[in-house]
Amino acid sequence: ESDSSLRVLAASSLTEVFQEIASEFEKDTGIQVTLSFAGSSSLAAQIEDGAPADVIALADEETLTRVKQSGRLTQQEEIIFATNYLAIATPIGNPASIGNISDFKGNITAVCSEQVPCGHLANELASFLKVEMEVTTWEPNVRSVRTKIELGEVDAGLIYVTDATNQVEIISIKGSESVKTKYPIAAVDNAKPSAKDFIDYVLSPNGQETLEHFRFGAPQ
Amino acid sequence: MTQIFLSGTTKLGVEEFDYSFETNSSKRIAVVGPNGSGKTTLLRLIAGHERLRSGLLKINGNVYDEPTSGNFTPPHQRKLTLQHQDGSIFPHLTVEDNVAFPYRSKKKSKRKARALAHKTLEAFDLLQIKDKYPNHLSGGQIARVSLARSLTKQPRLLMLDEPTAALDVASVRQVHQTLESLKTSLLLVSHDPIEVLKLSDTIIALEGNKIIQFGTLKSVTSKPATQWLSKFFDLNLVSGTASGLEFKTGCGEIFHLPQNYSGNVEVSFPSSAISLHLSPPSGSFRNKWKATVTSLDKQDKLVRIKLVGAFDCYATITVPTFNELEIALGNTIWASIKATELNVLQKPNPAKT
Amino acid sequence: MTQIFLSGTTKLGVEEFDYSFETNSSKRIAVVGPNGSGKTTLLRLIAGHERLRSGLLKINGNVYDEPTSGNFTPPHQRKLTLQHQDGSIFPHLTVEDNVAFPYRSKKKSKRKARALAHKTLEAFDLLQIKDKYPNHLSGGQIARVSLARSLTKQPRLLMLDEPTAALDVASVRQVHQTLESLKTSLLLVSHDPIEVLKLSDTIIALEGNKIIQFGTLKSVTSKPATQWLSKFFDLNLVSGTASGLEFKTGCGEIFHLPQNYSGNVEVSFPSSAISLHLSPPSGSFRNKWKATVTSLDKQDKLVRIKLVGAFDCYATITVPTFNELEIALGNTIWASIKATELNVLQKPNPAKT
Amino acid sequence: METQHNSVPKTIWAGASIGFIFLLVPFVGLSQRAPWSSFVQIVTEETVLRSISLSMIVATCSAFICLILGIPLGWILAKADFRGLKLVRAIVLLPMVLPPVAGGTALLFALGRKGFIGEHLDSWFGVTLPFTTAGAVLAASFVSLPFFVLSIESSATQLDSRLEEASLNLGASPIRTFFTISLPLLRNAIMAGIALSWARALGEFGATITFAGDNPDQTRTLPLQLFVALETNPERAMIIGVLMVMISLSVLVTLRGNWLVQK
Amino acid sequence: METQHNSVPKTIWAGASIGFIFLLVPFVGLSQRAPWSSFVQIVTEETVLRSISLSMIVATCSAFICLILGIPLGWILAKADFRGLKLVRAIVLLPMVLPPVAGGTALLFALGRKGFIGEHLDSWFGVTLPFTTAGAVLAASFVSLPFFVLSIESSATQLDSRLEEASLNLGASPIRTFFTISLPLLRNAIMAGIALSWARALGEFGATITFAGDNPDQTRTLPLQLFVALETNPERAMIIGVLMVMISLSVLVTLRGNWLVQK
Ligand SMILES: Nc1ncnc2c1ncn2[C@@H]1O[C@H](COP(=O)(O)OP(=O)(O)OP(=O)(O)O)[C@@H](O)[C@H]1O
Ligand SMILES: Nc1ncnc2c1ncn2[C@@H]1O[C@H](COP(=O)(O)OP(=O)(O)OP(=O)(O)O)[C@@H](O)[C@H]1O
Ligand SMILES: [Mg+2]
Ligand SMILES: [Mg+2]
Repeated sequence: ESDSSLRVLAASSLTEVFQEIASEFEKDTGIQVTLSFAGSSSLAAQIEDGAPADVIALADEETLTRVKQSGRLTQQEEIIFATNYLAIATPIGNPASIGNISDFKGNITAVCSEQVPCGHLANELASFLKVEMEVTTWEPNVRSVRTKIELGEVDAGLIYVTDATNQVEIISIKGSESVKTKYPIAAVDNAKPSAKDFIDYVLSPNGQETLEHFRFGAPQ
Repeated sequence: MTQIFLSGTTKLGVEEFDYSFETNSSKRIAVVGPNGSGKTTLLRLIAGHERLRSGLLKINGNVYDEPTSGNFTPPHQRKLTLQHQDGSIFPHLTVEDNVAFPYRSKKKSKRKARALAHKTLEAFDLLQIKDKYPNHLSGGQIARVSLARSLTKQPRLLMLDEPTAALDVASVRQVHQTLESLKTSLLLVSHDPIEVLKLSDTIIALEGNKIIQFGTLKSVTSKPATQWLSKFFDLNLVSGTASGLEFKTGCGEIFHLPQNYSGNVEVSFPSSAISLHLSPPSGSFRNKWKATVTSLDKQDKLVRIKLVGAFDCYATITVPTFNELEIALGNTIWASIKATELNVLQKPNPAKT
Repeated sequence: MTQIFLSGTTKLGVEEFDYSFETNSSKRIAVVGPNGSGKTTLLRLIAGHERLRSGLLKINGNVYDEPTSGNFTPPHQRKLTLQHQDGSIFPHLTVEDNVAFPYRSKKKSKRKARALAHKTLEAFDLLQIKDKYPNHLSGGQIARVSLARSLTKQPRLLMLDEPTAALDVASVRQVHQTLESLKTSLLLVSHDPIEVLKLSDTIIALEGNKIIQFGTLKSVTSKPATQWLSKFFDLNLVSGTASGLEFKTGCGEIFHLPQNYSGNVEVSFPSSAISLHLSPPSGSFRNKWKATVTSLDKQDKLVRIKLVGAFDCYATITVPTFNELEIALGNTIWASIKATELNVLQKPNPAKT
Repeated sequence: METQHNSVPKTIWAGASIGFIFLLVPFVGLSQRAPWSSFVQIVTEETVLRSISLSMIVATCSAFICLILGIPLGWILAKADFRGLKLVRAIVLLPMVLPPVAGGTALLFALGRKGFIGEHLDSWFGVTLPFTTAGAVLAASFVSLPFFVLSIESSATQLDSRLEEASLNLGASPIRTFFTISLPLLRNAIMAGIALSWARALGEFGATITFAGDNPDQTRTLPLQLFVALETNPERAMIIGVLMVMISLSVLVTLRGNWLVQK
Repeated sequence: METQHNSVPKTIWAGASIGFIFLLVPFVGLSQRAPWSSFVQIVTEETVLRSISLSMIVATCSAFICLILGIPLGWILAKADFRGLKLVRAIVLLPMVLPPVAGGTALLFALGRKGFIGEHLDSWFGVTLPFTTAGAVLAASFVSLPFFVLSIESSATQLDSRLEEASLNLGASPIRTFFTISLPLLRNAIMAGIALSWARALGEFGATITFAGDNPDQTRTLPLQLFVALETNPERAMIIGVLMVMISLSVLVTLRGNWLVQK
C-alpha cells in the first residue's frame, strides 16, 4: 500500500463527522483516507485480531484500555479529541408528553444496553439526577434507540446530542452536560507516518470546528 | 351393474387418445391390447386421474367428465376403484393398515378397521405378513396386498390393471376364484387370454391409443378385428348349458366336461386341441361331432380350418395331417376333443345383475 | 458358461434364507417358487445387494462373498447383471440413454453409446419412444426398456427377475426368441411354466426361503418334490433329435412336429393333451405309441395315469373315459397326441458352450 | 428404502470430511478460548437462566408456527400451478436474503406500533407486538419460515403422485389423503424443516433486537445476551456461545436421533 | 412424477395464504416507506455498485463452496452409518444455531491471525483470511453450509436405492453411479440447497463483519452497507434493503423458474 492512503477505524457514532473530516483532510493533504465504522468493541476486537489499520477512534476510554492490553497500541498517552452527552429524544410532537427521565415511567422507552458506553452513561446520568429510570428495551447501540424513536415505536429514549436528527424531537436534560463521555484517538503500532497527521488534523481548529458543527463537545 | 359411457379424446405429452364405447348390461369387461396401446390411460381417465380434452364420460348416468360444460367429478367422489399397474401400496403403512385403509377412509376407528380387514387378510393369505412394511415384501406379496386393499373398498366398479402379472400359479387361481364370485362390476386389463376368457363377458380391444374393437367376448373372439387380436385369442368358444359332467350346446350336441358344472356355461378350447378324423373316432374321445369345412387357411406348416356344425369353430392341424386326410372345402368330417382340454367358463347368473 | 457355487444363509429382518446349490454345466437356470419364497432375494445375493451371514458364494471359481474371510466383491465388480423385478429404469434418463447407460459406464462417449444402443432399441421396438422419459411410458414399455438395457451390458451371467410379466403376448414371443439365441448364461425367475420349459435346462425350486429342489429341467419336471412344483409343471417332457418335421425319441420312436426343427430338442406337452385308445387310433393323430400303465392317481373327476413306453409320461383323462376304457394297472394301451399340441424346446448346442 | 451395502465412494468421504472439519474447527476455537472456570458461575446466573428458558420458548413456538404455515405453503409451491407462482416462490425466500436487522425493520414498518397493520392492531385491539415475547416469536418465525418452506417444497415435488391417486381411489377425500398419505411421506422433510427452523430461531438475533427490542423479561434471548456481552465482556460472550452450542447439540441429537430422521 | 389434477384442499390454500401474507407484509411495509425518489441516485453510487458486485461474488462463491462440501456431507449423513453419526449431524447444524456474530468470533478464534489454525496459515504460508474477500466468502460459507447439507440429507434418505443398485449392476462404478444416478436424482434438493445457501450468503452480515471486517474494497457487501446506513441514514438503508430484495428476487425467479425446480 502506498503512503498516500490511510486506514481509520472509527466508532459508529463518528460516522458522519469523520466522513466530513476525512474528506477535508484528503483535500488538504492528498492522502486517501479509508474509513471503517463499527461499534467500539467490535473495533477493539478487530484491532486485537490484527485488522489492518493506522488510526483508531473510539467512543469511550475503557475500550481503548482494552485495546492497549492487546499490545497493538504502545503510545503512552491517549488523546481525547471530543466529548458527548445525553439528551431525551421523542418522536416528533412528543405524543407521550415526556419532560424528563422520571416521565419514562409507564411509557415505552429505549436506552442503550448497560454494557455499551451510552447505556453506561445513561445509568450514570440517572444516578447523578437521583431519578429512577424505567426502561422497556435496552438497545445494543444508540442508533437503534434513535431508529425506534423515529419510527414511533417507543415514546422516548436517551441518545447522544450528536445523534439528533430532524426526525426526532430533542428535550435537553438539565445537568446532563456534566455527565460526559470522552472520545479517544490513537495511532496503531507500525502506522504510517501520516497517521500522526490525521490525528493532528482532528485536534486542529479546523477539525474541532467540524466536530462542533456536529454538536460534539470540546475535549475538556 | 355399472353403465359406462365414454366418447372423447385426451392427450398425454405427444400421445393422443381417442376412446369411444358404451357398456350397458356387461358386468365384466376386459381391456386388451398390445403394450402401450392405451389400456392404463383408459382406466386412469375413468378414475379421474386424467381429464378429457373433449367429449363426455358418464357412469351410471352421472356426468363425470365433460370439458365443454366444465363438469368434472374428482376421483374420490367417483364410485369406483382403480388398482394401479404397480400396486401403489402405501410405503409408510403396514400390510394390515394398507388393507384397512379404505375402512379408515370411511371414518372407522383404527381398531374397527383392522378388525374388518382381518377377513380380507386371511382370504389373501396375508395374515402372516400383516405387520410388514411394503419395502420388505416380495413382488407377488405387494400385488396381493394391493388387490386385497382394492377389494376392501367394495366399490361399484372395480378396475384392475394387470392384477395377476406378478402372482404365482396358485395365487392366480385363487384370485380368479375371488374375482369370479365378485358382486361388483369389473374392468380388467390383462395380457393373459385365459384370464380374459374366464373373467369377462365384454371386450374392449385397444391398439394405437384407440378402441379397435368393442363387443361381447363371443363376438370379439369369433371375429377378431386385427391380427394381434386373433393371435391373442387362439381359442374356440361354445356356449350352452351344463348339468353335472354334461354340457349341451345350443343345437343339443352333448359334450363331456372334466368337472361338474351347472347352468349356463361357455366352453373354450384352443384350435390346436381339435382332432379331425374321416370316420367316427374311438378311444378316450367322448366329445365328437360332425362338421363341414367352410374355410381353409394354410399358414406355413399349419392349416387353420373353419368347421361349421353344431357350432362354429376353428381347428389347427399340420400340413402332413391335412394332406393325409385329404381335406377339401365343403367336406364333411369328424372332429373330436378330449374333455380334459375343455376350459369351462361359468358365467354369473345374468338374472342376478 | 458360468459356474455358480452358493452355500450359505442370510437374513432380512425376521426372514431367514438358506441357499445351497452348485451349477456346473448349465447355461440356463430357472428359479421357480411361490410368491415370497426367496427368488428375488437369491438373485440379489448373487448380485451382491445382499450379503451372506454365513457360507460361501463363488462364481467361476472367484469368491464373491465369504463372511468368515471377509471377502466381498462389490456389485459393480461382479461380471453379471441383475434386472430388478420392477425394472428400475432411471427416471432422469430417456429411453435411449437408459439403454445406452451400460456403454456409457464403459467410458464410451455419449454419441458412441447412443449409436451402439440403436440396434438394441430397434430390436426391442423402442425406436419410436427413444426420447421419452420413463414416467411417460406404459408398464410393458418399461419392462422392455429394462430388458434392452440389461442385454446391452452383455454380461457373462444375466439374471432376470420376471422379465415378461408385464409384456403382451407378441412381445413375450419376441423376448423368448431373443433369450433363446443369447450367448450368455441365464438365471431366470418366472411364474410361467412354458417360459421355464422353453428357456431353461436347470431348475432351482424354492419354497419358504429354502431350495427344495435343484436339478435338470427333466429331473425336476418328472419328479417334482412338492405339490406346488407338480402343479406348476403339469407337463410331459421327451428329449430326442429332430430333423425337419420329424422327431426321434431315444428309443427310435418317431413323432411329427408342427414346425421344422433340427438337432437335439425336447418336446413338451400337457398331460391333458394325451389321448388313450384300446386300439391304434386313426384320424389326425400322426403321433401314437404303445405304453404300459404303471401308476394310477384318481383325483376327484380326473385320473392321472403314468405311462411307460418309448418314454415315460403322464396322461390325464376324465373318470368316465377311464371307466369306459377299463384301464387297469399293467395294461398295455395306445396313446396319441396331435403334432400341434407339441411344444418344441430347442436347446442350444451343448458343444458350443 | 433399505440402505444397502453400496459402499460410499472415497471421494465422497473426503469431501464430507473437509466440510465437516470446516464446520467443526471454529467450535474448537471457541471452546479452546472459553474461560471454562467461570462457566458454571455464568450459566447459573439468574438472568442467563431466564434467557435460556426464553430462548427455548421462542424457538419452539416459532418452529411450531413454521410447521403450521410452512407445510401448506411448501405444498402449494410444489403442487399448485398458477400465474405468479414463481414470484410467490421468490418472495418466500426474501426473509432469508435480507439481513435480519433489515427484516426486523421491515417488520416494524408493518407490525410495529406505527406500522401499517400494527397501528390498527394497536387502536382496535390494543395489541402491540414489539417488545413482547410474542413479538420475538414473530421475528424468529419470520426469519425461519423460508427454511421450513423450502425443505417441504423440494421433497413434495418428488412425491410419487400415484400414491395420492391410490388414496383418492380408495375413497379418501383430498384433505384426508393429505393428512394420511402426503404428510407421512413428507416426514423426513418435515423433520428436517423443524430442525432447520428451530435452530435458526434459536440463533436469531438481528430481527429480534430490531423488532422486539431487548427487554430482560420478555425478549432477552440467549443471542441477545451474547451480543451485548460481546461488546464488553468477550469471555462471557464465549461462555454463552458455548452454552448455546451445548443446548442445541443436546436438543438436536436427542430429537434427530430418536424421531427426526427415519431412514 | 407428473403433477396430476388432484385438487389441493381448501384448508391447505388457507394455511398457505396466511403464511404467504405473513412473509409478504413486511416487504409491503418496507416498500411503502422507502424514499423511492432517491432510489436511482443511491443505487448508482459507486460504492453501492461495488457492494453489489462484491455481494454477488461472495454469495456465488459461497454457494459454490456449499455445493462442493455440502453434497458429500449431506450424502454421508444420509447414507453412512457409524458411531457418532448423530453427533456429526448435530455439529453440522451448529452454525445455524449460533448467532452469526458469535459464529464470526468463533471463526476468528480458529482462522483469524491469532487463531489456532490461522496463526500457522499466517506464519507458514503468509495467508491471512480476515479482512479479505476470501474471508468474507468463508464467513458466508460457514453460515450457509448447514442449510445446504440439510437439504441434501433429507432428500438423499429417500432415494430409491434400487436405482443405484441397477447402475452398479450395469457396470458403473460407485463413483460413477454417484455422479450419473444419485446426483441427478437429487437435482431438486441440490437446487433448493443452492437457492437456500445463496440467499443466506447474500444476506449474511454478522459473521462477515466480525470475521472479515468492513473493508470497502474487500468485504463491504450490501448487508454491511445496509447496516452502516441503518445507523446513520435509515432511508438509505431502506433503499439498500429494497435493492437487495430486488436483486435476490430477480436472481431467484430467473434461476428457479428456469432450472432450479423441475417438477
Ligand atoms: N428387505 C426385506 N426385509 C424383510 N423381509 C424381506 C425383505 N425382502 C423380502 N423379504 C421377505 O422375504 C421373503 C422372500 O422375498 P423375495 O422377494 O425373495 O420373494 P420372491 O420369491 O421373489 O417372491 P415373488 O414371486 O413374490 O417376487 C418374503 O416373505 C418377503 O416378505
Ligand atoms: N404421462 C404420459 N405422457 C406421455 N405419454 C404417455 C404418458 N403415459 C403413457 N404414455 C404413452 O401413452 C401410450 C399408452 O400408455 P398406456 O400406459 O395407457 O399403455 P398400456 O396399454 O397400459 O400398456 P402396457 O400394457 O404396457 O401397460 C404409450 O405409448 C405411452 O408411452
Ligand atoms: Mg398399462
Ligand atoms: Mg420376487
